Amino acid sequence: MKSRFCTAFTAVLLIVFVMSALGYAGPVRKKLAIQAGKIITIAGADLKNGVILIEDGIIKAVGTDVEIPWDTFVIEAKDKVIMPGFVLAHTSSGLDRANENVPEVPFLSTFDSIDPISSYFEDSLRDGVVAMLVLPGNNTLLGGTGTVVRPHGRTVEAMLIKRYTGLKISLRPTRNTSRMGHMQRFRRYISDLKDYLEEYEQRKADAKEEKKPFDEEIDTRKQPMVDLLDEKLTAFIYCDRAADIPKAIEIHKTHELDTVLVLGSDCYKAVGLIAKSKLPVILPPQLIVWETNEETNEEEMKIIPMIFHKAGVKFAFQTDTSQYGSRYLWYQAATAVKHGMKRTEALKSITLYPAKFIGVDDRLGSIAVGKEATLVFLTGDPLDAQAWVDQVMIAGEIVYEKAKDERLKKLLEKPDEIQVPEDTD
Amino acid sequence: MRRRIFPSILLSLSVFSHLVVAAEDTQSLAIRAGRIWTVTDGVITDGVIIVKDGKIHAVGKEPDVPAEAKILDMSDKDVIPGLIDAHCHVGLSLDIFAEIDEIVSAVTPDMQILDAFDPLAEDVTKARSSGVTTVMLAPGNKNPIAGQTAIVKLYGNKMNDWVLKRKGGVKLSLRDEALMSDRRPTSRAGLMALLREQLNEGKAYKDDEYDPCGEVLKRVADGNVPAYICACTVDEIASAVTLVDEYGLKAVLIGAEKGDEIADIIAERDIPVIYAPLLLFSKDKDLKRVVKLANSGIKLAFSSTAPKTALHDLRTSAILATKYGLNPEVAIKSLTIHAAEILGIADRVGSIEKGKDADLVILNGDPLQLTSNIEMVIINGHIVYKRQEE
Amino acid sequence: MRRYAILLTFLLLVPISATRGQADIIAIKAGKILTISGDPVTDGVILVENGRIAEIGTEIEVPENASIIDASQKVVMPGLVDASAVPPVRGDLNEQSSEITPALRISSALDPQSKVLKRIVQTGVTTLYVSPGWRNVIGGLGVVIKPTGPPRRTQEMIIKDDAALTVVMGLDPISGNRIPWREPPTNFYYRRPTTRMAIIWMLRKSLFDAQQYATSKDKEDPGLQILCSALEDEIPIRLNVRRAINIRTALKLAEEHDLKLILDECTEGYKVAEEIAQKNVPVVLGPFYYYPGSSSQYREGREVNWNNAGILANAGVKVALASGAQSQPIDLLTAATFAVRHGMPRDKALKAITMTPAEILGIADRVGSLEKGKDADILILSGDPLKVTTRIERVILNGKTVHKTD
Amino acid sequence: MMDYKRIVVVPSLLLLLMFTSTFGGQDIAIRGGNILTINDAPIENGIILIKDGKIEALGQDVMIPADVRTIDASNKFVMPGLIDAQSRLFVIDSELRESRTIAPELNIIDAIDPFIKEYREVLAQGVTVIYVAPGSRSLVGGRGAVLKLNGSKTADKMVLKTDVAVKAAIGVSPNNESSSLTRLEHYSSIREALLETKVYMQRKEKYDRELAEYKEKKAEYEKKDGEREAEKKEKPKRPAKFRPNPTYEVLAKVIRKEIPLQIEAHRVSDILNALRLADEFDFSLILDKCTEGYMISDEIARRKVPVIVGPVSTSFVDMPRLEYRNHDMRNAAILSRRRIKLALGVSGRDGASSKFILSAAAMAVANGMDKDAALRAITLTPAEIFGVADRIGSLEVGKDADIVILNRHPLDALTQVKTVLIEGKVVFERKTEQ
Repeated sequence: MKSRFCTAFTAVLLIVFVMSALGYAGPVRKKLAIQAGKIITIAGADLKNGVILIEDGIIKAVGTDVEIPWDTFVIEAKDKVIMPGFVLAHTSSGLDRANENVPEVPFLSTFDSIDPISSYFEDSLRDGVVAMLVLPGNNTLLGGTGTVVRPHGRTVEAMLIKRYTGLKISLRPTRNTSRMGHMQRFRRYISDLKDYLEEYEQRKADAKEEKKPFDEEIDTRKQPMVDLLDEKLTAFIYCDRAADIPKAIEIHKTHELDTVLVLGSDCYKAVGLIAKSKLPVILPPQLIVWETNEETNEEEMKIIPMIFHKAGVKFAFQTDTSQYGSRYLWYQAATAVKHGMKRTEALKSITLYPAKFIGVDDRLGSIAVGKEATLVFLTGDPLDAQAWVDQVMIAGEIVYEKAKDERLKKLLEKPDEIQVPEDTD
Repeated sequence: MRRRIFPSILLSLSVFSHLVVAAEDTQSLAIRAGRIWTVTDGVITDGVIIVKDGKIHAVGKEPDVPAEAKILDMSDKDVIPGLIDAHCHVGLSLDIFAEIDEIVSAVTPDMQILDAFDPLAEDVTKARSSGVTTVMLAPGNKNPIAGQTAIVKLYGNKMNDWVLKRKGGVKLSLRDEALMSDRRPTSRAGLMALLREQLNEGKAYKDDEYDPCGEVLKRVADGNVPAYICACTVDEIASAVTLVDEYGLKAVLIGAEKGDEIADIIAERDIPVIYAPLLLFSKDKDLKRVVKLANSGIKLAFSSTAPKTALHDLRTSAILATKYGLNPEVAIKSLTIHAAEILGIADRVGSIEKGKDADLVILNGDPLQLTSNIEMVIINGHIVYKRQEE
Repeated sequence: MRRYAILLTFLLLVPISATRGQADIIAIKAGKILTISGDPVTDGVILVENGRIAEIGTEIEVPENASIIDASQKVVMPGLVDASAVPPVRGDLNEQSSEITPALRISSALDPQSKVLKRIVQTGVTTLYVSPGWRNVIGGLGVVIKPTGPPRRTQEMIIKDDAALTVVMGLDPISGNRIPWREPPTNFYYRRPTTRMAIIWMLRKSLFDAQQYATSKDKEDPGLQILCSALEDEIPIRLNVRRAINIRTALKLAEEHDLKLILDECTEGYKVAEEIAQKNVPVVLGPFYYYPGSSSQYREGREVNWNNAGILANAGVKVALASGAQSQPIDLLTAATFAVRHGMPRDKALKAITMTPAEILGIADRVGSLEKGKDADILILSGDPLKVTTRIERVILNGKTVHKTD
Repeated sequence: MMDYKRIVVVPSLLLLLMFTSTFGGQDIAIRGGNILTINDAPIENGIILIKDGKIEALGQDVMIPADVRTIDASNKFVMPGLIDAQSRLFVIDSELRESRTIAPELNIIDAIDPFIKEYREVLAQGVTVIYVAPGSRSLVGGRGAVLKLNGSKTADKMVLKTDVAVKAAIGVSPNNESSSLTRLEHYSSIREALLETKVYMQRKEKYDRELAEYKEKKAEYEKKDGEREAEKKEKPKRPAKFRPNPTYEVLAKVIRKEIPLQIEAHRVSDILNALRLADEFDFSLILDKCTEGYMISDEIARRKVPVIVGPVSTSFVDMPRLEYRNHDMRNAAILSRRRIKLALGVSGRDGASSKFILSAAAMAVANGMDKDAALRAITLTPAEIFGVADRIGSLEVGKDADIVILNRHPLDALTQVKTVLIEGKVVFERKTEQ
């Protein structure tokens, strides 16, 4: 009896603590129901006039004929379209510096580098992104491990969804190194690592033999690579050009890694190899590239998502903040749909698939019973440029409202009249 | 004008007086050849060429052979006229690229390339074994208005034997090389503005106040002197054509690598082309371009642009072109008579005809075969090269 | 001379299109026609003859020999007009050797084989304005071209030469200039302007020189001649400005010299929208969308408003949206789509990529809307042009299909 | 017009499909050609029978089985696929820039970009095999590989042989500057590396010995351990771990003559330095470029060193660099007459230049090389030098069916490659006249 009380008490305390850590002062209701005009579930068919029941931030029921219990707080969203929040499978923004200038630094973690007050996160939330894997940049051979965060919270701990996720391997040679030298460096690292592990095991065996205690731990600087080889970490292999694809696949096969390919804009040429390897793929932010046809001398538009879609490859989109439309995940999906991709597949590529690639699909990526209630409320169809993200809900809690977005207001509305001094001459 | 030429003649003469003629000097030659490629009048099999006083005295199956003539028996060999390299930089010193571009000023029409030519240079001697007997020397591409070209032979006793034309024309460059970051012009539009400005000045030039640049520019702008315009890409060639239209220049295109794309426009205006060396290219697409250019009715000459490619590979350019579809007859004419016509020296060289200079090349096979070897080269009736077995 | 050249081009073009045109009359059966100049037409027909629109409307008899393009499920609109496009020019756009280069004609540097042209036509642009670079205070003359077909001579692409004189009041002309500090100036980069005030001083001085020249004319100077025609309003001035303070200066200068002005880029135009409207000065917006907080593309004009186009248009300013000559280009339909997202009225956004730029460039008699007698520059779209998911299926330029998706 | 095109295009596509699916790798007979076998006398009006990608039979009186696809080569010339021994195909120069000077452990395979399309044009000129090596920026630049132009999208599947040779360069200056000091430095740096390798090899040998000893002792110790627990002898100590060094591992192979050292040297002094190194360390040497080799042909001939000569003409290279100052087009002819094993390379401006290999051979002939020797220098000899003569280089029973069919003699300027086979598959067929 007492212990039960104790647990309940600690649970309440914990909730209070977590809530305060999240830094959101608004009331958190245990039981919620959303009456939506349209629900894009991703998991199944779209629902018109559906209801989502939420308890403790977890979806309890979804459907058109769901009964709403009496003690539930109802959110009216009959003029809105509701869908799972967007997931970004690969970004190096929001970091102080994305790349270390030493080529082999697998022991670094973006967790230590994420800048919570970077406007990048604020913008991402505004654009409907609810989870993102922040990885080191593409300029280091073994760049370090990544962190899955939600773009909401004042400290990295508050933003954290999953630590120690994915390790970046970049096959693009660094300056003053040839492509041969770059690959050689990778092989050298692996063989040195294996030597080290062998010696380590030897020492362990020796200690056991001599019945001495053995408390030496694996070098923390090497730990991530060891975990990578043990498939405890996913390798995010960045391929700069198509010629890197066979190498990435070879690395994947020889070391039996859990691999996701991060592609450069040239890699579409190796689509056959990628399709055959059945590896998950993250497309480059630039979805359309131009290629000169050698014979006709014409400029041909290559639509990268279509090339991969036709080959049956499952992929996730990336964004580029410096670009015009491609800073939005929905715009990326809409571009693919424009050129013939199936709508449902395109929507999955910005929700469920990226969630799967970064290992959070048990919580995010679709609207289904048991998943986290992390949703975006849109004023229209997600692929229409005239639709806005009206609200964002993370785990049952509204964290963004367009109506209260002062920054957006400043960006869109006419400023107050400025007093101009009279010209006297 | 004349008083300006005089000192340079003196200078040149002093150089030539040191020239030691190594080759044997004969007054008359009778060359019995297996095949004579007259170029202008078909191929004569088993014919004879009579050379007298450095000129071709007679060509035919059985002309009268003078008693004093030395007989060369080449009855299993082919004889062609000396080849003409319509654009190159031989005899200008080893560190060539310092010698051909006066880059301090962008406009140097009064510079003469002949003033930098060294007839005793090693590469001139070597060049004779290539079968090339006449070359057009030109300044480089780094000045929009680079200077005056010269047409010279690669051998001679006297000054007059060497120089066919002291002032062959003015070379203009529309290449990117003519743009520099710290000299006017820096942009393509600026380059065109500069050329227009200069040509306008040339048109407006009056004789009352002597200006060497102005005088040359006037002759170019009036179309009295050929303008050799170096232009390779389509936009460069299009700009060149614009200038030709606006000012009525007497133009010859140098390079014209992508000229085939607007071949009809070039052909319409009868602008001849001195084509870039084919060995500069490696893609089939580029190697085929010259064929389309020739098929559009444009008069072609080849160039080695030595030392960019070797002078020996002037012939290789023509042979490669035939491999990619150029008519062999056009190929051999482009190496000889067409080049002579473009450079305005067809009265002296370019074919084996009575009265022309005795510039002859003797090969051991078809001139349009890479495997054929040059056995002997005769310039102005002098045997200047003879192949030796090592 | 140049006028004749253009005329000659026309004369050359007409017989070519005429001989070809007689054989083929094209009839486009359209589900919806956005004429831009008038109301949309549903289930209409456009007849194209000799590269021009011969007939447009709902009840039109289609000649028997006409080849028919079936677009009955599609939306048809005029080809887009880009009032400030990426120049199809190789190398440096700026003549760096002097700050004042009015005699520079970008038309003489056009590369007919440029990939830019082949690409831009696939994004629906059928007419574009090309300007010299922005590194000079007075940069030179721009040109309006059509991206016609395979590599031809540039003259054949030009539809209006000497279309405007590029003048820059932004900070670009300063970049690269140096102050002779302790050592004597070694090249032409040691020069004015190195400050904003010097830029405007140089501009004023040039205008003064031109006025002097107009009265005396002792020695012919092509540069000053062009400035004179700008002063006489024969050539409009395309003035690149970003900050509000500069826009005010520009308006004042225009008033002083009675100049015909077009404002370029105009990043902070929204702050002085009324003043611009009052002076009746049209505006060509470059990449109006620029995110504060991301790495800066410009040193100036950081205070961006996403709805710049909407605010200006609502104030009554004639606004054209352009792909942005000097920075990361965007395609025009996307630009209009986002302008509407950020608050620009729909009809004004569509006009801002067709008719308005045509008017600003002075070629509204030929392009910019679907009307009888105008050039047959037509786009066939899979749906509403202002949707991201809509695709351009066919681009017709001068009555010829130049791009088609399958 | 459109329809007409489609009518033509579709069946030809189908045909192409049929070719690749039904005939690919199947048995093929080539009939009626003038077969230049290279290793033997030419066979007039001969027949080649191909089975499973290999040459099954060859001669005038070979029976052609009934169900075999026959290629008619009457009035044509049939010869083995050509080899460019100095190719730059499939590599991008900027990606070969390595800051380290001694880097033999690098492998050119890592720099191969199989997506470069230019190989098709090279293949269309009859080149079926190329040798690519790292550039001359580093003194010891890495290992080269022999590749087949079989259109594969991964480098591994193109490889005929890797670790063919370790590429080194003496006296080649990247900035076209040359002084005797740098030349000396090049030579002594390579020599130093080889000397260090010898020390390394000794150390490794010592370690191996110690390890073996240790294992022996340990086994003994453990045996004793089982017998008498009380009388524990001192436990043997494991020797300190020896870390293999990849740089020296590769150079050790050179010293053990497992991999030849290919040295690029242009001028007489550099060539002599290369020969001196080979004398001192007794490795198998391949001389590359060898521009001034004709001046000291006797020295080279005496040591029986194979040579890869190229470019035949300086026009093939971008700038007439200082190294080519005494370039002579008769170089190949003079060296081949000294019975030096000689291969010709194009050594051109870029990857596509490899297509000029026949032109290069023809130029060598014009400058005095024997016709047969020239053809051998672009087929069998390079195969021998690179150690792949058991697979390619000549038309012999049992070798790969890499075959080129031409309409004229290969050294004729107007010759056109009609058909190219790689391992019995038709990989190129010319439809129209060029």
